[in-house]
Amino acid sequence: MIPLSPVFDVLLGLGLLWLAWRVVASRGRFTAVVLFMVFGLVMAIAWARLGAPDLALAEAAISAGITGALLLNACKAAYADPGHPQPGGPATPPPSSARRWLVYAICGGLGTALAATMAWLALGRPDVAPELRDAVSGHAVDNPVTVILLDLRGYDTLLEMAVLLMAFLGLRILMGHRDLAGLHPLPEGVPSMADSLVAMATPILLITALYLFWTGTEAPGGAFQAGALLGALGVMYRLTGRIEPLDHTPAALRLGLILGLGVFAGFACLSLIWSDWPLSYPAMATAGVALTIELAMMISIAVTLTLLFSGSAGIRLARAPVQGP
Amino acid sequence: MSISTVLTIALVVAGCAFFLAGTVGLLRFPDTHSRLHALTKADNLGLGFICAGLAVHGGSVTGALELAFVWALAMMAATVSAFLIARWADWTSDQ
Amino acid sequence: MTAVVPLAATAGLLFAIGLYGMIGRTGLIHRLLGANIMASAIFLFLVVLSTRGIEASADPVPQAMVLTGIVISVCITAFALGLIRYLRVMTGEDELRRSTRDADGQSADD
Amino acid sequence: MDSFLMGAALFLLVNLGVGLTRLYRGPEPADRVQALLLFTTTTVAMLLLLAHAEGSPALIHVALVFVMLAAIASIAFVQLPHRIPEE
Repeated sequence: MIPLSPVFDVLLGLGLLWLAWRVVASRGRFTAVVLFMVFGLVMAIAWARLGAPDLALAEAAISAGITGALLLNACKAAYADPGHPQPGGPATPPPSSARRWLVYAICGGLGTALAATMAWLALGRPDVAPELRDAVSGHAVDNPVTVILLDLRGYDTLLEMAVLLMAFLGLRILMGHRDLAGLHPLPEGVPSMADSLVAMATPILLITALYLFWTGTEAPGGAFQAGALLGALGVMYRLTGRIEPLDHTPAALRLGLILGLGVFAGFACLSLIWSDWPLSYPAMATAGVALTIELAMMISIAVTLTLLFSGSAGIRLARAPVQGP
Repeated sequence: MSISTVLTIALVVAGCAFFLAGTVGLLRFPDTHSRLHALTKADNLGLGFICAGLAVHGGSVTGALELAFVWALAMMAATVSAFLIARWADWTSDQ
Repeated sequence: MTAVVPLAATAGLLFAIGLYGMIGRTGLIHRLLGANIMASAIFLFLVVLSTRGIEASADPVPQAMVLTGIVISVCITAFALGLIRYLRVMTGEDELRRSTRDADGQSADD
Repeated sequence: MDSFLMGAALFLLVNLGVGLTRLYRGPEPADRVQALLLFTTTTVAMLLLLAHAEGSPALIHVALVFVMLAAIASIAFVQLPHRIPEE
C-alpha cells in the first residue's frame, strides 16, 4: 500500500504551484486577489503538515482576516478612485515576444536551480544545535517558538515591532497628502445581518484571542496570533462601519501603537542593570516579564493592523453603526 | 473492529460524500443562485458529518464540544455569507 | 513523516513564479501579489529546513523567524497598497509602464 | 485509523483542486467568491482531520480561527461595486 502522507504533500506542493501561477498569470485584478486568498488557505495546511501549528494559526488569522479584506478593499478603491483609467483607454502595449521569452527563461532557469538547491539543502539539514536544545528545554516558558521570539532572539522581535510602526507611519504620511485625505473607502449599506454576525462574533473572537495569548507560553499561540486575531476583529468592525476613520491619531491609539516597541525597548534598557547584555531576563521572573512584553506586543499588533487596514490616521467607535437597507 | 471505529468511518465517508456533492454542484449547476445551494448546504453538512465522526473518534466530551463549536460557527458564517452574496448577485442581475 | 524534498522543491519553484509576477507583469497589484508569493516561498523553505524526524522536535528558530515574517509581510502589503493608491490618484494609472525612452532596455520597474 | 483520516484529508484536497476550476473560470465575481467560501469549509474539514490523524490538537484552534473569520471575505466582497470593470 502506498503511504498516504507523501502523496498528500506532493499534491499540496502541486496545488500551491498551480495557485501561485494562476495568481500571477490571471488577467483580472479581482481573480488574482481571490486566488491569492485560496493560496493563503493552502499555505495554512502546509504549515499544519510541516508541524508548525504556531505558523498555521498566524497564517489563518492574517490571511483569512486581514490580507484578504485588505486586497478586496484595494480592488474597491481601484474601481472608485478618481482617475481610474477608462476601459478602452490606451493600454500598455504588450511586451515584445523576445522580451517575454527572456522573462520566461530567467524565471524558469532560476526556478529549476532553486528547486534543486533547496531540495538538496533540505536533505542535508543539520540537527538542532545541542546548546539551543538545552536552552529551550530548560526555559521557564514552555512553547519553544515563544522562547525564541521573546528571549533567545528577542532583538529580532524588537526590530519587528519597529517595522510595524514604520509601516503605519509610512501609510500615515501617504494618507496625509491633500489629494488622498478623506479618500477612505467607507462601508456603504452594510446589511444588518452582517452587523449582527459581527456583534455575535465579537465576544467569541475576544475570548479566543485572549486564550491564544494566554496559552502561548506553553502551547501554540502567543502575542502574534492573538494580536492578528484582534486585528481581524478590528477589520470586521471597520468593514461594518462600527469604527470610522479619523484624520488624526488620538492619544490612546498613539499609546497603543508604541506600547509594544516601548515596553520591549524599555525592558532592554532596564536589563542592563542586572546584566551585561540588553534583553537578558532576570532568572526569578522570566515568565512574568515575558508575559508583560507579550501583552504589550499583542495590543500594538492589533492596533497597528487595524489602522493599516483602515488606511487612516486614526479610528474611533462610530456612535450609531451604519445600517443598510 | 469496534463500533466506534465503524461509526467514525461511516460518518467521515458521509462527510466526504457531501463535500464531493458540493464540488460537483459548484461545477455543474448553471447559475450563481443555484450554485449557492451547493455551497451553503452540502459542504456544511459535510463538515457536520466530519465533526461528528471525529468527535466519536476522539471520544472525549470537551473535544466533541470543541468540534460542535467549530460546526456552529461555520454555519453562522455560511448563513450570512450566502445571504450577502445572493443579494449582491440579485442586484447585478436586476440592473 | 512529511515529504521534505517535494515541498523544498515547491519553495524554489514558487519563488520563480513570484519573480515572474514581479518582472513579467505590469499591473501593480499583480506585482505585489508576486512579491507576497516570493515571501511565502522563503517562509516555506525555512520551515521545511526546521522539520526533523518524528522523534525529534522541530527547530524553533526558523519558525519564530517566519512568524515575525508573516506579520511583517502583511504590514508591507498594506503599505504597498497605500503607495499604489497614491500612484493611482496622482497619475490615474494602475500599472508601471515602460517609458518610451528605454522601451527596449529594462522596464521602469522596481 | 490514522491513515484512513489521512486518506479522507487527501480526498478533500483533491476535491479542492477540482473545485479550483470554478474559481478560475468564474464567470461572475460572485462565483469566484463562492468557490473561496467552499474552499474555506474544505480547509477547515482538512485541518480537523489532520489534527486527529497527527495527534496535534492545536490544529483544531487553527480551524476555529478560520471559521470565525470566514465571513470577513464575503462582507468585504459585497462592498465592491456591482459592475466590476475588466473582469
